[in-house]
Amino acid sequence: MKFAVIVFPGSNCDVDMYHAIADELGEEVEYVWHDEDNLDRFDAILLPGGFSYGDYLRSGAIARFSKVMAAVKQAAEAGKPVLGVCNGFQILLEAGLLPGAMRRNQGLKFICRPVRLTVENNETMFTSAYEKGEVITIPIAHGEGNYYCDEQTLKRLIENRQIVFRYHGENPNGSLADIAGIVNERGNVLGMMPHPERAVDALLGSADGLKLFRSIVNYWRETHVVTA
Amino acid sequence: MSLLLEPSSAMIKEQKLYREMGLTDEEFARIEAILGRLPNYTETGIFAVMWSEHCSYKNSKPVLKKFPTDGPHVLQGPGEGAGIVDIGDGLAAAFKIESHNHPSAIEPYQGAATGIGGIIRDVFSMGARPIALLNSLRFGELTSPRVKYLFEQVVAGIAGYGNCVGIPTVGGEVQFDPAYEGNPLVNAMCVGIIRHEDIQRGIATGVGNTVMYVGAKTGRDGIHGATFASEELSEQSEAKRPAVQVGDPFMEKLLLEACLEAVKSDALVGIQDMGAAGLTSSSAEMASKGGFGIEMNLDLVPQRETGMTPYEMMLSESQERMLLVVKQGREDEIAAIFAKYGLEAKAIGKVTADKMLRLYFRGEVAAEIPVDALAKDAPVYHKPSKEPAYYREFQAMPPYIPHIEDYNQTLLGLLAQPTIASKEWVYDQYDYMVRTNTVVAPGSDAAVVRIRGTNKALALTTDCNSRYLYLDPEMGGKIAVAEAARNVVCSGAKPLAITDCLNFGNPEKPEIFWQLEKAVDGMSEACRALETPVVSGNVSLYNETNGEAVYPTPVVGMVGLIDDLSHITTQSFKQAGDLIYVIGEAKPEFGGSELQKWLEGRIFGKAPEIDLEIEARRQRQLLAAIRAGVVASAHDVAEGGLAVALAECLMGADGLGANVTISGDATSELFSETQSRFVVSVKKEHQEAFEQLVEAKRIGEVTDANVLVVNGERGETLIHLSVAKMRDVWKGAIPCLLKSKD
Amino acid sequence: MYKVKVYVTLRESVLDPQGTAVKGALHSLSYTEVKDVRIGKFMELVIEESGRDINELVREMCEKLLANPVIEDYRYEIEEAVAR
Amino acid sequence: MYKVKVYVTLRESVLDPQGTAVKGALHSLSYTEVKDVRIGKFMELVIEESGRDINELVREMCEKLLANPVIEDYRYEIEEAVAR
Ligand SMILES: Nc1ncnc2c1ncn2[C@@H]1O[C@H](COP(=O)(O)OP(=O)(O)O)[C@@H](O)[C@H]1O
Ligand SMILES: [Mg+2]
Repeated sequence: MKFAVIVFPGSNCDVDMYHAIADELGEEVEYVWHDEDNLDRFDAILLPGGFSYGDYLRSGAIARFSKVMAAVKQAAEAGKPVLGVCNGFQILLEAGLLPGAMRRNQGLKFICRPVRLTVENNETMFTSAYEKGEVITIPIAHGEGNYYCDEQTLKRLIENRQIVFRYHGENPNGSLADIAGIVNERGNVLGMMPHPERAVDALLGSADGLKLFRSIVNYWRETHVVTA
Repeated sequence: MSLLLEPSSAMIKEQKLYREMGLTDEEFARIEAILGRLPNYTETGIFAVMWSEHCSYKNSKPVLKKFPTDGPHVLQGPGEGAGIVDIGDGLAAAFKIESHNHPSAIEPYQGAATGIGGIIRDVFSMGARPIALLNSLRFGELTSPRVKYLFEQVVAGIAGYGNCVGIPTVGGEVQFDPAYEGNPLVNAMCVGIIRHEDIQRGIATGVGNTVMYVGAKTGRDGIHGATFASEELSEQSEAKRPAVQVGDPFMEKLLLEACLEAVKSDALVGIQDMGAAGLTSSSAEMASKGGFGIEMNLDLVPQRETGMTPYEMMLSESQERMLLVVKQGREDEIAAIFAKYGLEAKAIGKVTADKMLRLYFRGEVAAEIPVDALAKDAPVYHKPSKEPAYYREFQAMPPYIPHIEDYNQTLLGLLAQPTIASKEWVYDQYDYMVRTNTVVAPGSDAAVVRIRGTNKALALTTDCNSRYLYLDPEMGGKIAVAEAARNVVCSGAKPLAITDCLNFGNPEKPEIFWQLEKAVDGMSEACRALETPVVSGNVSLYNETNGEAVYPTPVVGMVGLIDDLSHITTQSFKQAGDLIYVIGEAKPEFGGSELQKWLEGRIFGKAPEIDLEIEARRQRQLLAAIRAGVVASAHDVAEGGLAVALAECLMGADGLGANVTISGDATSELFSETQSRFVVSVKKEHQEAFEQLVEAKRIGEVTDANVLVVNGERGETLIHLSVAKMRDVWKGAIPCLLKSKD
Repeated sequence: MYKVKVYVTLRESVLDPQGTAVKGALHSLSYTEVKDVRIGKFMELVIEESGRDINELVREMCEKLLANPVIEDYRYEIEEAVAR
Repeated sequence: MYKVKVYVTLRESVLDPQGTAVKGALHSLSYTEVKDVRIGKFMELVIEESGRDINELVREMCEKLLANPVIEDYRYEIEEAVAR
C-alpha cells in the first residue's frame, strides 16, 4: 500500500507522518509537494500538521487553493482514504471536504500535551482496529482547534455517526460537542486535531495512534484482493 | 529621511553627531585615521554598528579569552554562527544561545519571537538542521501587571515563532526576581544536527563570485538595533526606538528548508544570516574571514519601503534574511533551489580582491571601508574592575540560618514560589513534540531528543542561578556550569560542551566589570573541571534600568550525549519498593537560597560553596551507574533543597509516594542549597551494584501510598504531605499569580 | 487605483473566544461599562484598475478567500484613490 | 448605549507578514491587480453610558489594551445606539 504525505509551504509534521508510515507501519510512503496535480499512484492521502502559509488569514485558508488540492478532492471522490491531521484537518474544512470551521482555542493559547480521546465510531476505515468506546492517549498541539458547525450540521454529524473521536474528560479547546475528529458522510475523509503520527512509539509516550494507520492498511487489504 | 537631509562629513565631525550613534571621540578619530579622510554619514553608521559592543565585543573580548574552547570533540569553537561538537557516526551537534533582552522589554511578543528567529538562522546557516529550541527567561516578581504582561507575551512570542517553524521547544528555565523588574532577560538557544562534511562557514572567497541576497525584503526595521542593545534602557529609549522588527516565522521556515537544500550544492561558497547590523555585519564579516572584499549595488537590494537610503539599508535589522556567496556562473542553480520555496535569490554584488567593503547607490560610491577595520580591528577596551562593597559585606556576614517551625508549610510555601513552581503553564504553549524525537519532554531535568537513524540522543538544558552569582560571581559561575552538567548527567548523558549568554549590567562600571570577570573565571574553571569547553556564546551588557543592574546572569546552555537510548533517565520515581538514595551531604548554606528569598524578601550572605573535584567525581559515578542500568530515576538537588527535590520526584509519578528518614540538622538537610547533591532511586535488585558504583546514602523507599513522609533521626515526623496537595500547590502557583488582580 | 476596505466579522451565532477574553480583560481593568466585544478583521487592499467590475471583483475575493462563509460575514467599502 | 467600532492597523513601516501572504495568495488565484494588502483588526464594542466621556473612555481602552502602541495605530467611530 502506498501513502502520500502532502507537503505545503509551512507544513512541519510532514516528517513525523512520513516516519510513522515508513518506520512504524512499514508501508510505502512518499512526500508530495503542493504543486503536483496527480495522486493516482497513491492508495491513501495524508495531509500533515504544521502552519501551511504561516496559518496567516485563517489556518488552512491559503493552502486549500494549492494545485494538489484538486487531486486530493479527486482521491476523496474515488473513495480513497484521506486523513487530515491538525493543519491538515483545517485545510480539509476550508476546502469543504469536511463540514464546519475552526476557531481559536477557547483559552486563546496554543496547547501542546497528550490528551485522552474516546473512539466514538470504530466502524470507519480509520478506526476498525480500535474497540468502540476505547479511550486512547494522543497528543494535541494547536492554537485553533475549537471546532464549530451549525446546529443542523451537528445533527447530521451525530445521525450519520460522523463524529469519530471526542475528547475524553476535559475538552482542551472548547470544540463543539467535544469533537476531536470527524469523517465525511461517505466515511473516507477523516479530519482530526490530535496527532496520531506522534503516538506511534512507546519511547515517545504512546503508541495508541498506530492502530489508526493499521486500520487504513487493513481496509485497503480487504478491498484490494491481491491479483498477482 | 532623504539623502539630501543627511549631515555632511564635516557636520558629523564638528557637531559630534557620531556620538548619537554610540561612537566616542577617540573612536571617531580612529576611523578618520583608518580612512585617511572623514567618513560620510553611511560610513559613520556602519562603523558605529560594527564597533558596538553587540557586534565587536569590544568590552568583553579580553574576558572571553579566558574560556577554555578546545577539546578533542570540538569541530567549531566560538566565532561562527554556532559552535559544533562531534557526536560520532559522522554527525555533529551545532548550537548557540543568544539574548534578545532589549527588544523584548519594548515589544515582548515580537522581541521574543525575533530572538527565536535569529538563533535558528545562526544554526541553519552552519548547514545544520535545527532539532530543538530552549530558552532562559528572567522577569520581575509576578505581581505587577507589567511583569505579567511581559511574561505572557514573551512566552507567546516564543511559542508563536518556534511552533510555526516546526522546531520543538524542549526546555528552558524561568526565574522571577525584583532584579529583573525593568529589564527582563530573554535568551534563546537552538541546537542542530549536521553531518561533518556539510559544515558551512560564513565566508566570502573567490574574486568575481556573486553575492546573493535571499529572504524578506529590507525595511526600516530596527535601524541601530545593535547600538540600542549596547545601551542602558532609559526613558529616552522609548523615543529613540527604531521601528520594531516583526517576525515572519513562515518566511523563516521557507528559508530554512531552502538553505538546507542549498548547502548541499557545491555552487555555494559561503552563507551567513543577517543578524544584528544586518547587511553590514554579514558582508563585512564574510569578506574579512575570507580575506577578500565585497562590492554591492544597493539599488538591487530588495526593499519593502520606498526611498531607503544606503544608511538605512545597511543598518536595517529586518528579519529572515540571508547573504550568500555563490560561484560565478552558477547563480541560476542556487536561485532555482530558492524559487522552489517561492523565494528569490537576488545577485546584489560580488567578491573582490581589495579587501574593501564598497557600496554603490544610484551609480555612485556610497561607502568604501576596509573590511578588516570593521570586522577584526574594532577597538578593544580593558575596563577597570573593582570589587564591590556589597560583596565584602556579604562575605563578612555570619551564616544565615532560617528558623523553621512547620516543615510541611515550609515545603508547600517553597513549592509555590514561582521560580520553583511547575512551568507547565509555559511549556504547554510550546510544541515540544514536533518532529517526534522528544523522548524526555519539559518537566524533568534536561530534555532528551533522540537522533533518528542512530541509537543516540542529546540531553539539553539551560541553567543559571543568578542569586548565587550576585552574592559571589566566581562561585556562582562555577555553580551555573556544574548545575547544567548535573541536569545533563541525571538524564543519562555525558556533558559535551556549553554555549553561554553573559547577561550583565553596564561594563563601564568597575563593579559590574568585576562581576563579569569573576563569573567568567568561575565558569572557566568549572568548564575545565567538567571537560565541557565553551563552543559558542553571546554577550548582553547594559542590562540596567535607571542605573540598577540585573543580577549577573551568565546563562549556561549545555549539550550532553546519550550513547544508548536505554540510558535515558528521568527524575520521576518509577515504582513502589525502589530504594531512595541521596548523594552528598547538606551543610547549612542558605545564602541566596529560595528559602532566604522567601522568608527575608531579599538575599544576602555567602553563596553555597562548590568543590569542583567532588562535583566531577559524583557526576562520573552517577553516570557510570546509569550506564550500568542500575538507576531507576535521578534528579539533582537545586532550589529549595532536598525536600523540594523529593517532591519533584513525585510530581510526575502517578500513584506513588516516598518514605524517607533524614539525619543531622533537619532544616539544613531539607532546605539548604548545598551543591553537588542528587536524589536517586534504585530497584531493590540493583542495590548492591549501585552501592558499589556510587557513594550515596540510602534514605528510604518509594511507596504506593501517594504521600511524602520525611522522618527525623529520632523517628519524629517532619513532613507528611499528600502528593495531590503538593501537586496542586506546585502546578497552581503560576496560573494563580497570573490570574490574580491587584 | 482603488482603496478597498474589507471588514470580516464572526457571524452573530458564533461564539467569539477572543472577544470574550478582551471583554474579560476590560472588566478586570474596571471598564465594566463594556457590555460586549466582538473581534474581526480589517483589511486594506490597494487594487489596480483591470477592466473588471470592482464590486464583483472584491466580492469574489471575499467569498473565495478573505472570509470563511461558514463562520464569517464580510462587508466592504471602495474608495477610488488617485495614484500616489 | 454606544456602539463603538475600533480599527487597529499595523504602523506603516512595520512588516505585515499576514498581508504579504494574503497578497501572494490572491496573486496565485490570478488577482494580480491587487497591489497591496494590509491586515488589521476590527472590533465592535457595546458600551453602556457610565457618566464618563465616551471619547476619552474609548481612547483610554485603546491605548491600554486594544492596540499595541509600539507597532499599531488605531482609529474609532462612535454610534449612539438605542438599546436593543
Ligand atoms: N522557559 C521554559 N521553556 C521550556 N521549558 C521550561 C521553561 N522553564 C522551565 N522549563 C522546564 O521545566 C522543568 C523544570 O525547570 P527548572 O525548575 O528550571 O529545572 P532545573 O532546576 O532542573 O533546571 C525543566 O524540564 C525545564 O526544561
Ligand atoms: Mg534539575
